Amino acid sequence: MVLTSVLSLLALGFFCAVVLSAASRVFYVEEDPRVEAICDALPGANCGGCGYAGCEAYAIAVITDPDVSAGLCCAGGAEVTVAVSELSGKAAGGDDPEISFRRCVKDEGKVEKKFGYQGVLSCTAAGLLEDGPDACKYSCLGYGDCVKACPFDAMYIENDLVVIDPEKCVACGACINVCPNQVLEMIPRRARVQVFCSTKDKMKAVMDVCEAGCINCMKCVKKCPAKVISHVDGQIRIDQAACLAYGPDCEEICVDVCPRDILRLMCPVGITAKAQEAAAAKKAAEAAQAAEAENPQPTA
Amino acid sequence: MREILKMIVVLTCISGISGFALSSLKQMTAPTIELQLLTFVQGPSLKQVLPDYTNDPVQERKKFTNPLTDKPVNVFPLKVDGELKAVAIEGFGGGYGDNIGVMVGFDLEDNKLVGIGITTMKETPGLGTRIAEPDFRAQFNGISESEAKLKSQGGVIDALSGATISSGGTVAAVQDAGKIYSALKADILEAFK
Amino acid sequence: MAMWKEFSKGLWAELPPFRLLLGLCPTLAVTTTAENGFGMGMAVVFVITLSSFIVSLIRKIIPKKVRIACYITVAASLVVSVELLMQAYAYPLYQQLGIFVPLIVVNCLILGRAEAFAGKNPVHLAVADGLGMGIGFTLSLTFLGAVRELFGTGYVFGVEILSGSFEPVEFMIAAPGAFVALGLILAGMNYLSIVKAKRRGEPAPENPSTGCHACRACAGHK
Amino acid sequence: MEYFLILISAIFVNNIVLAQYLGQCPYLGCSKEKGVSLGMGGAVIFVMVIATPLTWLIQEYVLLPLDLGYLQTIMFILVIASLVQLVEMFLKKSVPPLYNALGIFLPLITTNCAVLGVAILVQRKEFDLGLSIFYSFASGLGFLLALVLLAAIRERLEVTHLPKSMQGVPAALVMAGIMSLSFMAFKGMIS
Repeated sequence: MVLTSVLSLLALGFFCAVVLSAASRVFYVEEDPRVEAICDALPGANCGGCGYAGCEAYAIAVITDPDVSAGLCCAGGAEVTVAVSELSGKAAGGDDPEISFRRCVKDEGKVEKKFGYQGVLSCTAAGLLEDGPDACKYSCLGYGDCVKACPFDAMYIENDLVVIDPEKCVACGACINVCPNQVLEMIPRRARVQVFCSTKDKMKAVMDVCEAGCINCMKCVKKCPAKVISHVDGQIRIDQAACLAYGPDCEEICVDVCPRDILRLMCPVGITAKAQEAAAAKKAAEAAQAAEAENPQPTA
Repeated sequence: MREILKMIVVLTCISGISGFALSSLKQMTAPTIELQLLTFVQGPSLKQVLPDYTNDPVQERKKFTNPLTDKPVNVFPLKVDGELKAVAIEGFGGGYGDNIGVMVGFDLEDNKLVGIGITTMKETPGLGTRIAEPDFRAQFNGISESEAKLKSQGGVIDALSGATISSGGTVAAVQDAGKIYSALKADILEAFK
Repeated sequence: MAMWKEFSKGLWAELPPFRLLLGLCPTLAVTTTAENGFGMGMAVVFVITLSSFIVSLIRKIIPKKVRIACYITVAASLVVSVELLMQAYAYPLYQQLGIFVPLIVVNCLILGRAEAFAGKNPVHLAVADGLGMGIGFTLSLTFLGAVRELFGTGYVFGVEILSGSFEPVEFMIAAPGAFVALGLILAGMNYLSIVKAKRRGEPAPENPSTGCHACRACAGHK
Repeated sequence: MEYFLILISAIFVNNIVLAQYLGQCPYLGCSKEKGVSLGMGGAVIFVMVIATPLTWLIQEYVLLPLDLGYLQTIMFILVIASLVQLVEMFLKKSVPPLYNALGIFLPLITTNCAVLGVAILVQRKEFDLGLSIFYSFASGLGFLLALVLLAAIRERLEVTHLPKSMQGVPAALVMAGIMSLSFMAFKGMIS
């Protein structure tokens, strides 16, 4: 009794192990050694948080698909991101972190509602009806399709507009394509200037519906000394990489020439130039105070 | 190669150890398990077959080999004050859910049914489960095996309305037990006399 | 302290069937009465604690490629032990739980804890984690069983609670009742977290139940 | 006729998910999109149809002759786990298109209790080999049906107004309950 069960289990265990190890030889598939290295770097929990079927699937995707970011592993956090980006040779998350950016300020532009929308609470559904309930058909609809798509809880809706939490956004890009109006764009976190409107309408049509809409006047396109601003597909587009490469020599002339304050200084994302100046001034004052405290005036 | 060897050795060892542990445990628990099985599956149904028996039929059971299937079958003697009243045998019939197990008591004198008790069933609660109720079971008391069929089949048993299948399963189980009884009757008489 | 932390997370923050949505099959199947839920839970406590213990003990000698097979062998041996012990000492319960006793082995809770925790942590933490998760699982199952039993029959643990004019809702102990009861309990837990967050003045948390972790993989796959 | 009855019974009357509560984790986890649910259902059928006859043979020719019935659980799960891994490797090497369609779901299937559940169920029902294979196929179909139906419902639920605390899994569970209720209607079909 004891003997038969020990022997039969022993045999089965042995058989399984032999078959498996033989199979791992016979059916060996040439794999990129980097895949295994990345697998080792990943936590190995197969949690699926990255959107792939497991750590191995994600490792393969990172190696083979140049568009897949190295920073998708939310379980591993920053350490893993660094390791993965090194192993996969991707800068993502390392050199030039990006962030999702909403190209719409319909609240500042006082965009009116064409009609009260009562349908299913989804931007896609709302957008299908008469180009959406907003008077501008390129606005952020605010029903949060991107919020649902965000795997990192980095987005939320405030006053009918989506807000991106810069601390949580890892630039995975999940939100970009779900927006029916293509309001979201991925930009470098250290981008200096960005267009705050995504309209493709002509001058008059924009002026009628929004006070903060881009009228596509082309002043910025013409004035940019680095020629990094272009008019593509009916909207203004800044080649951020080229803009950053050119550096601050242009003194952001595009921001100055914009008649409607559509192009704004970013630095860093979410803080306008003025606020930044104020912060810098405050810092300088604090430094001065500290210096004073350390070296008290002998006369005092 | 080294790694593969390690894989094989580790997995084999773990399986072997678990096999050893489990078989030891099995041997330790085997007698208790059999007793529990009989007490909890067949025990309660014996009470339904003949409510006033005074012996311990589970302890006094005898094992026979069913000549029809070559599987072992338990026969329980039911005694009142030391006198053998009946023997109980379990039969099975296809019910609505799974097989219905029915314990059937046979009077050794005239081969009539003493009563039946349900051992296992997975019938629809409230419908099929009514086969376990005394009203339905009482129909089997004191009839002969050939009468223990549904009325539609030429017997005397009224099917439960809404639970024809469960009723049919019970009857089939009784017939099954009857076959075993007829086949084993000589041996049973021998063993319990 | 560390042990207490690992132990207690299973009791509320990561309460297995409700929060993590792991091990749903037994959760739904055997909770027709509080007693069955409790019995199933105890069997799981036994298996998960010992499997965490053993896996953690031998984690260093297990080759990576066959680790899943090893974990399963360990868990399966324990499950067979439970089967045998249950048959010997709690036969009525064994009958009630039926096929779900052998199925403990594929309860994602057990493999999940072995893979995610016990395979990487020292023995005392692994045991604390397993015990906590197991007890959390037991509590949830007992609770769900009690709710279903109460509304389905008017009894809890075989003691009559609702009587008189109460008409048992047999729906609750049939298959659909399990789904609905669990769904409503989850909704209730979400509601509580939302109310709590509101009281603290925080934004309402996103729906905490995101689906079985092991399977979230397919949910988000492109 | 028997085969037809088993087919109807396994798909509708005793649906493996809705009436027998097996395979709940993938049922709720993989039912967010129709495409995913089809892939998962397909993978389950595939593995079930291979695993059930294999375990049947083990039961018939190893466990029963040696009187080792109590080792059923451990033997079956070892075989299933190894089989799943083997199938994964085989598909990856030999049938890449199939691997791409089903492969990503294979690791999740080891812990899908429906596979082990069916392997044990056919033993408890004492089916013969042919019937076992057929039953496992039919059960797999039932799983696929339940999964795809729930996925279709959940895709619609995504865009409806629901109380915040009901959104997501709670609503899906209640839907599953209603589905299970409607599948109960099939109970009268088979006598």
